[in-house]
Amino acid sequence: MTLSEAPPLALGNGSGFVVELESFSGPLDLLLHLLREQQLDIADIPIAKIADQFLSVIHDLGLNQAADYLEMAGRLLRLKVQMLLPRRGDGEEWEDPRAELVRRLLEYQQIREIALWMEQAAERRSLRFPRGYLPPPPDRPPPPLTLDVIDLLAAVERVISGILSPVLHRVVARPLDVEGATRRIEALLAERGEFIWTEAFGPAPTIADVLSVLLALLEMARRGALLIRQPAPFAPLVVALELAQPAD
Amino acid sequence: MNSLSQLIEAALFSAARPLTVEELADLDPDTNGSEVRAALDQLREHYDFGSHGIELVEMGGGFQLLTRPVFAAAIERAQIGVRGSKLSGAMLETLAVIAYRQPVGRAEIEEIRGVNASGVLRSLQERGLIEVVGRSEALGRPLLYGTTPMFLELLGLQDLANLPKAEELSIALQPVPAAPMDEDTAAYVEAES
Amino acid sequence: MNSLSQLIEAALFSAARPLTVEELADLDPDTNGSEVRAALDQLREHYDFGSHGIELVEMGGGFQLLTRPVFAAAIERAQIGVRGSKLSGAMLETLAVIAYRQPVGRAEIEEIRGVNASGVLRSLQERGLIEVVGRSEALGRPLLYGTTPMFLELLGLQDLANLPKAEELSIALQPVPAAPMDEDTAAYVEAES
Repeated sequence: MTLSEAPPLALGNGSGFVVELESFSGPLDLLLHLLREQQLDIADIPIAKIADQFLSVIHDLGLNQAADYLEMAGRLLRLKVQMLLPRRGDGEEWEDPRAELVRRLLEYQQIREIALWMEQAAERRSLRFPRGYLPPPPDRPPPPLTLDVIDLLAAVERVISGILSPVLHRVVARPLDVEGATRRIEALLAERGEFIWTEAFGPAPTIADVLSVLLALLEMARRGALLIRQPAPFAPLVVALELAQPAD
Repeated sequence: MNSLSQLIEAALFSAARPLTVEELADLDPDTNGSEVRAALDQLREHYDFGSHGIELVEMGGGFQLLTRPVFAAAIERAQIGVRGSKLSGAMLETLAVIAYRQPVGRAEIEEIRGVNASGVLRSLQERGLIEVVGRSEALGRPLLYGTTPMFLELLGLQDLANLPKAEELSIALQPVPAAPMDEDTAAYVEAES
Repeated sequence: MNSLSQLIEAALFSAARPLTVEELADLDPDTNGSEVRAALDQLREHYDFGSHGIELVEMGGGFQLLTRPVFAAAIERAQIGVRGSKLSGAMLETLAVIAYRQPVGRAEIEEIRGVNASGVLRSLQERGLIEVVGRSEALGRPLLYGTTPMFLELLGLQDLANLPKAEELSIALQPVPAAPMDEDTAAYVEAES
């Protein structure tokens, strides 16, 4: 039987169980072990009891698979609460909230049985030795490769279908011309004393141009060389000479 | 034995891995698959009835010469041959899921076993027991895994059909009878999956 | 053959080296050197007179089973003993990306395939299917790869233009979609490439 190799659970003196967790290959394995030790029916699991036992066992759990065990603990606690909810008395058939857990346990038990069968098959196989001695490979060119266009095209299709987004972003550093923008702003201020900030871009601005102007404006404002105003919400920013426009 | 049987014997001996009928037929331009099969039969009979320490075994989709199991203990004791290392429980369980569900993705393996599978999958791939056989159409296009011929070789199986059938297992996987769900349970099951 | 001969046959078969009479005698606590020698004689006679593809050879102070030299040429020609040389899925996919995007750097290959490519690139280089064709101007000046004449030879193509056009594929493996550029950007992109 699949669980026969698991160690016996020693029921501790009130403090819970003493379990070697390396012996379990996961929370379902541990759960099956608890059920089997107490000869409980998988189809009718006393959830409240098993949830408490499970929690007390993983209390001393090593860290390697803790997340998986904790997730199972959470499921058990949720089931425990659901089992406490009053059943509807309207005659409708009651859906057992444990059904999903039972299905998973049965499925896992089946996998365990197959794994045991495979272990025995591998054991039988390992009693037959292949030929041990292999002469060093002769000195000759590597064997011809087998490759054809069909294979390659299939690979191309696989590659293409694996691309989640065909857009490749290219992030590049581009020098911003803050000095040039500063000169343009100074010229505009000298000429007019006040202007809308987008006028500093020139025709057909690039993002780099806009950023250059913005940086130049902020730097000049910091130095007190100009003042930036927004006359109304969403209105364009107005740039003015600091001296001409005293702060409010 | 005829000369084709001798040639096949020499080839199987030097390959030290299972050889398919096609590979063996390549040995001689004047032969074909059915002649190779006949020669293999002759070779198998020779080893079976000539009281030999080795025998011809069909596995992993091919044929291989192997020592008889009865001599394993003595060979191991004299430290002449070494048996391969055993697979861990986690590896065996993961192999079991893949063998029966292939092609199968990591999420399904983890759902069945209840534990994270990435480390085990890597180890099994490194040992050449499983391989990526495609990608799922599901979100994120996860990789799908399948078993390799080396997996069959490890278990000494001819092909996957030699694995035990689900109905031969003592625990049958019974579908849980589907009853109409109330809202609560439906929400729970949904959160669960 | 007697049972000691069978045991010795299995041991010689599974050993990775010639075995001495002393080592063979260790196989069975109830035997001795002269019995082992007699069993070896029986084994040698069996292989010599039973028309076999393998034979018992005494060398290096020990005994070893080896294929008969007469079969060496056929085995070598059929390339048995060398593992299959089909390209893996990962290799094919990487080759596909390089064939259509060359010259192309590792980062771009990895971005398209979603996995680390260093091992696959090395294997493809060792097999002579791709080569380094230059260095990118990008940060770190990464190597750029392209396909070799051997790649064309393998596919039986005259040149790369014989590969199916990207637009003939169901979904085109197209270059990065070019957005309308202003003069500034065009000049910038030129400097970049």
